[in-house]
Amino acid sequence: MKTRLQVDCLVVGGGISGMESAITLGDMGFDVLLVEKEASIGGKMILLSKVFPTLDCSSCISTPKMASTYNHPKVTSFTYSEVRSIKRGPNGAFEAKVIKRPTFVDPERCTGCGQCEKVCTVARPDQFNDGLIARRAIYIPFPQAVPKKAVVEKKGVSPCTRSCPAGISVHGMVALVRNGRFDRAYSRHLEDAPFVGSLGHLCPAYCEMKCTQGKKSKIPVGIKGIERALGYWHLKNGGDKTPSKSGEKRFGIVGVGPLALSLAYFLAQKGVRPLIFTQGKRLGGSLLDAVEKGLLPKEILEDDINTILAQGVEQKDSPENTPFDALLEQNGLEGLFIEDPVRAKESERERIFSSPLKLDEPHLLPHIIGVARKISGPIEKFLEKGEYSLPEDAFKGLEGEISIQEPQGHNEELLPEEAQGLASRCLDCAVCSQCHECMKACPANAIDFSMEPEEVSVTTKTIIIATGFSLFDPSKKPLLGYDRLPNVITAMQMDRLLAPTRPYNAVLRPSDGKVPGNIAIVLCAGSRDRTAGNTWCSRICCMYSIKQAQLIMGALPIANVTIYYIDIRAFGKGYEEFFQQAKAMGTNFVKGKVARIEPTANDDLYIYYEDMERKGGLRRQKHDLVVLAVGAMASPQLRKAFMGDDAPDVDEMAFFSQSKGLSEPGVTNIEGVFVAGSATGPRDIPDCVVHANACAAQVASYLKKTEKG
Amino acid sequence: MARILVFSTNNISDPGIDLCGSNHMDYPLGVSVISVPCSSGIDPRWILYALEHGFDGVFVAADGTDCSYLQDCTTRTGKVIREAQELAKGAGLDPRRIKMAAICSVCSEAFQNHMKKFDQALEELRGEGNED
Amino acid sequence: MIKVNDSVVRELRSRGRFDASKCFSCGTCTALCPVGLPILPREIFRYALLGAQEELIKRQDEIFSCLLCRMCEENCPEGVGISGNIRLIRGLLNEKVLGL
Amino acid sequence: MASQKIGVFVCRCGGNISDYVDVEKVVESIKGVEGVKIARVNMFSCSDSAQEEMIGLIKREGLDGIVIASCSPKLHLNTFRQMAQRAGLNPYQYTQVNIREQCSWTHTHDRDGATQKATRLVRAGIEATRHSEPLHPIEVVTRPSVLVVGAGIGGLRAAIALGEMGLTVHLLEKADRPGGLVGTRKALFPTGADGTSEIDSLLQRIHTLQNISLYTNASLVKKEGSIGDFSVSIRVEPKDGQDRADTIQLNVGAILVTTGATPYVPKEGEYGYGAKGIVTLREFLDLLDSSRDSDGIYYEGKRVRRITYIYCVGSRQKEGHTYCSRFCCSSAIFASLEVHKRSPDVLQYHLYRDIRTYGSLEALYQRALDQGSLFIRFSPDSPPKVECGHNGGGIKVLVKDLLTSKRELEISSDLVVLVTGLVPRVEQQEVQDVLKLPVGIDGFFNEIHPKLRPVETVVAGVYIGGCAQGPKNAQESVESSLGAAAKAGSILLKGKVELEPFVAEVDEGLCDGCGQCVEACPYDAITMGQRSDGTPVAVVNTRLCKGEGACVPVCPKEALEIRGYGHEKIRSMIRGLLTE
Repeated sequence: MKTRLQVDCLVVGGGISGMESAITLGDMGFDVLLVEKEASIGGKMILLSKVFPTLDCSSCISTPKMASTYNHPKVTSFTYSEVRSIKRGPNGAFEAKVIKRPTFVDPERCTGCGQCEKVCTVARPDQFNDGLIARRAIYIPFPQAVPKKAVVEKKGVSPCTRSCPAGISVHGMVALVRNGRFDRAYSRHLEDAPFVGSLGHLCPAYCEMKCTQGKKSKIPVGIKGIERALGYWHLKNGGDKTPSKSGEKRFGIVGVGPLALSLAYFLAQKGVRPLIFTQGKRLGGSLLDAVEKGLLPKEILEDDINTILAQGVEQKDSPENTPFDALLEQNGLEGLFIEDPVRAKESERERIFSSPLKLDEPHLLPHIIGVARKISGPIEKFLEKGEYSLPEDAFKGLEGEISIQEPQGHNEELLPEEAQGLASRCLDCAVCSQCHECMKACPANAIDFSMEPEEVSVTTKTIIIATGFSLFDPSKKPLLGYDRLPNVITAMQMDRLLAPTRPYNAVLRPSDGKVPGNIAIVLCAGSRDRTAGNTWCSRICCMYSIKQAQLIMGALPIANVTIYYIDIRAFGKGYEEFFQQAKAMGTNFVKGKVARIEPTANDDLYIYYEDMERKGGLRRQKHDLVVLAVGAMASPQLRKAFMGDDAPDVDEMAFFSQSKGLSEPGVTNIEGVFVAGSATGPRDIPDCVVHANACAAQVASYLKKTEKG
Repeated sequence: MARILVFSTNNISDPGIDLCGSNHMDYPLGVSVISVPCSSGIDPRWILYALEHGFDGVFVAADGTDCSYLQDCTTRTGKVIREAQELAKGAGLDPRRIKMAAICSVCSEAFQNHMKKFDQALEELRGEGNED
Repeated sequence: MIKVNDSVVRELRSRGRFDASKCFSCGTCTALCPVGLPILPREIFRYALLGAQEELIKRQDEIFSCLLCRMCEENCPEGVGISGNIRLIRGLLNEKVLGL
Repeated sequence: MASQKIGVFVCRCGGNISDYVDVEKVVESIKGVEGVKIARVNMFSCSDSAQEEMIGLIKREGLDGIVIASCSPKLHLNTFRQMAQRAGLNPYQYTQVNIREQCSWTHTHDRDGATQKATRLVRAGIEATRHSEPLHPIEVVTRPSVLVVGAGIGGLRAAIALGEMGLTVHLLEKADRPGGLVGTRKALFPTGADGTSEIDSLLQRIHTLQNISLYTNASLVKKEGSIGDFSVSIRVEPKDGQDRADTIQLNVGAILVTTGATPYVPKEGEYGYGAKGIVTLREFLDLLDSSRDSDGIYYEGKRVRRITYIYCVGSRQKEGHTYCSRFCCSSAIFASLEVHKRSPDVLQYHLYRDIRTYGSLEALYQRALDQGSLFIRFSPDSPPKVECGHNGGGIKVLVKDLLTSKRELEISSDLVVLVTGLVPRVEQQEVQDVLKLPVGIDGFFNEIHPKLRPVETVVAGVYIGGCAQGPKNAQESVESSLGAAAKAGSILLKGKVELEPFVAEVDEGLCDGCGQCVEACPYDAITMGQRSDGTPVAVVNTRLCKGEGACVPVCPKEALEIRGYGHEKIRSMIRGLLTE
């Protein structure tokens, strides 16, 4: 789907700077489009606990601003969207392509109730809690999100699901089993294909060959075992016998094998009333051979066949050589499928269907099911519209694949708990597992997996880059132990622990949930440091650390907090006073950069620094939690959207340059492209808000000047 | 169950109270909320009116230091509460039936605790009243 | 009392590239020294920069126990050429004090 | 007037409400309530189809007020206000009752209780709608012109932006020429940009813009009116050949205050100040600027070979100037780089507390270190001592080095630079008196809120930029002045501002003119006026009123209320909540 939009200014990034400049320009009467990549606007600021130096609640300041951005009559906000390309148009304006990523949730219907999150089977690290806890694959970003709508994180289709010839949502089944929801897993399998238990024994498990876990660790998730366990589970527990749809149209099937049965099953699902002509044979066909060979337990096959019949499939025993016409006439059938392609040739009638699968050749069950599904489509179409068509290429490519030899039999029974264990190794490589639990739970029927990316062509006179900054990845300083040591956390994680909407409802350390009593805050973790690739000062860390020290001391009155620093950079209005206040509250300030962190036996931490202002020399100090005040890094990805060499310049740290000197803040080297807030370099919130407004002034001047011509 | 009237504010405390709901955190059933722009604009006479007409307690969920209108919001709201308590005393009502606390937009837990405690305190007050 | 002067620095610079003034006193070098020398290398350099030759002489044992392993140098946030600087100071001490 | 035919819609929210609240029962129990014409249950009130249905009902039944009991108003207040508008209703005659976040989801364990509570909440909502009047946003027509007070770099740049936006600008400068502090500097950190030529080029741009008038030797003496329509008087000092000052009357829609700050001047004897060889940062920069082509540094004719900088002079003090002046570390370090450029053999010692070269300015610090400047950290408890040379000897600075031996260092110096910060200007007082702007403990003008509204003041339509708000470097001054220009533009460019209709309203029949509200209003929005019979009565300036309601509780007569939150409305909502 494509739409067009024409605006005065395209603001990229919905953090505090983007929101602020959008509101100001909107108030001036300009049309603004704001594009945010996350599912909610608010940026980093909404995730913070309290903010320096006034210690006001970040959420209380952000939420009204988010609401006024989103509801502004002159500002259109696209969330979960990306600017793909920006090109200069013929008349000087820019042509931008914005992709609205599919959220798979209809925003008009979603009421933000969160029922979907409760049933979702996939857990992901919650990016809005800096990975401290998990969220679900379907999620509302955070309680104050604007818009407060769920989105599904879905990265294509998992290789297991994609590789299944029977078209089973393998990942969904695995995820449901992992969550112990065997009944749902069984019926999810049935949504796609019958023969759950038989497949668990006979399937060659292409899914396991493609499994990402298998590629990573050499041992794939035991999907076939999981499927087999489901078969046994159903054998014991039953369930799911309700016919799917009741229809009027009758369709006959001559044959007793898996193709006939599967087709009957699929047609029943589509609301057709299938009638199987057994012609003196037992239901099961080639699968009965598998039973005889000991590859498939008899009771499992019976259970599978019963499940198919329970969908409303009828059977009738007519003489073997009854002409097809007679079958059609006598039974009031609209059409007929002949399992045996050789017999099907007897008649060329337009109501007779067949498949290329020869009965005397070995075929694998999942392929047979896949063929049955493929046939069911044209049959349904025929029944609905009377159009007979079996396109020549309907089965193209199948023959080759089908020639795989007989699979190994697996007979041993697997218990549900064992299957759960197998399933827990799944990596959720496509994130959403397609288990469809959310669809069933959503009271508003808002989930829609057919959603496609939407491309919006935007014509805009100006662009504001407000893409902010990213945080330094502390694993790039191995001596600080961030990856190795559970109780070394980042400042963003500490802010989440301190926020009232915090993940654990308390300030505690990750390794054992203990309330920390002696906390170290390590400044310049990834700033002012050549070895970190960032020689600049990150400007915000001193102050947010001083803030955290004060908040920690408020939350944990008996805790000791020590800040290790090179210089304390409390330079803004009220900042020095805030620093002195932290000192007066009892925060220890130690001059010395922490060079190395090592664990003790109980996950406490030794930090090493030079004690230059006290006794001198190397000093080792024990703490039970260490917070790394990670620096602010550039986030210049938007440059890629500018095609060719027309991209805005960046400085030596890759922040967007304000190329036109000290009197022209926010102006880049490209006419009509402006930059606001921390996309120009690290900035605190007040400086971002001021800069965003300065940028809005530049944009307004530019627009008014070009208006005049 | 005590009947508690909460005065909240549109931008600061009401979202905090909403968050209780979003998190399915329960508080006593007798709590009902009326939202106004700023806690400094709550009239003590409304508070008295509520007590005289059947509410057991009135709780003002104040903006505190997060108020976007006034830097001295807490002082002003405090004054409203004191005046309401005076009015209550004058009408022969227990001033402890009026309470205030700063509730910010994410203070769901704090609100829940305040409501539970206030509900209990009001029940106790009612008990005391019966003994008289 | 130390009377600050640039005599030592001038001397060292005449011998090679002495870049210790780049140090902004973070202490990483001391904290990473595997030998655990109590005053290396940041403080040594500062004595050199202040012109306090006698302080260097007092600490010559430490200056000569440095393994030149470059653990400090590799992790120095300011990229100070620590081992080269130590060598220069050793050269100075060799000549001035030990008369080598 | 009040709504008589009210429609009530109770939302199931697809089970989010109806699973815990018997919504049918709620509808049944309010059906007989006075004024309720219809009451319905919706599956999803926010869905298109439900909205269309409600619009149809409003029109067909001639409803004049509606209540929707659904989720939090934070989610759908706007949705339903717009729906009301589409149905031809005034959007403020709609009340949203929150029976999801504040009822069904908090009382999931007690269906009967939750149902009763929802009913009470809906009754209160009905009362609210019954007592609501149609409201309209207050439209304030704004004059497309701005007064900018102070023509330093910030004021000049803001004036250009405003001029380019098409607004008329009156730019005032107290001194006899514009440019402020930057206009006196040849080299500004971090790039070495020439301040004087920067100012010149800004002035050239100002001259090309027809709609900017520049007044030098001019000051603001009077201000009346309010946001969008101020009337101001400025006084222009007599020029040569004139004997009387001019007073000019202007009408403007907004006022920008960019009056700047001034360098701290040390007290006589503070670090030896007053003696030969001891200069402030400003004096040192002047010295550098005045000898730009010289190959060395000369002080009073003598070549300077050793310079000691003492940082935080007049900043970060225990008392008085407790704040950090933000620009001085970078400025002093940048000066030392210039010294090195001219004369690499000059020894430079920096006695500091913390080096605050934040952000990319860190590169300056690293360059200075690289070039051999020595940085010595001292504690504020034992500040450096400056001993001036007697009988021709040099200056000695004694400092206890915190980072090396803790021993005292003696640094012989030809020149000592006291790195002085910025302090508020004395002249700021005049502006403060005229505009009634509050200042913070540091003496600089205070913004309303450092994050929400960093360039706005409590006086609507008056904005602050540059160092008047607090110390800044040149670029930061430009940024904040441009920010202030943007905010002024946002109220002036459309020629009108729409303010929320929730403002204070006086019932003249009740007001006894006691004046307590005038005192209580934090925004000076209430004044004492007169009725036709001459008796005093409170008058609300709706342009200034922010609607927080601080005046409401102080009125002894209940003559004041905030529209939409009236006394009777609140009382009847209270009654509604208590009706079982």
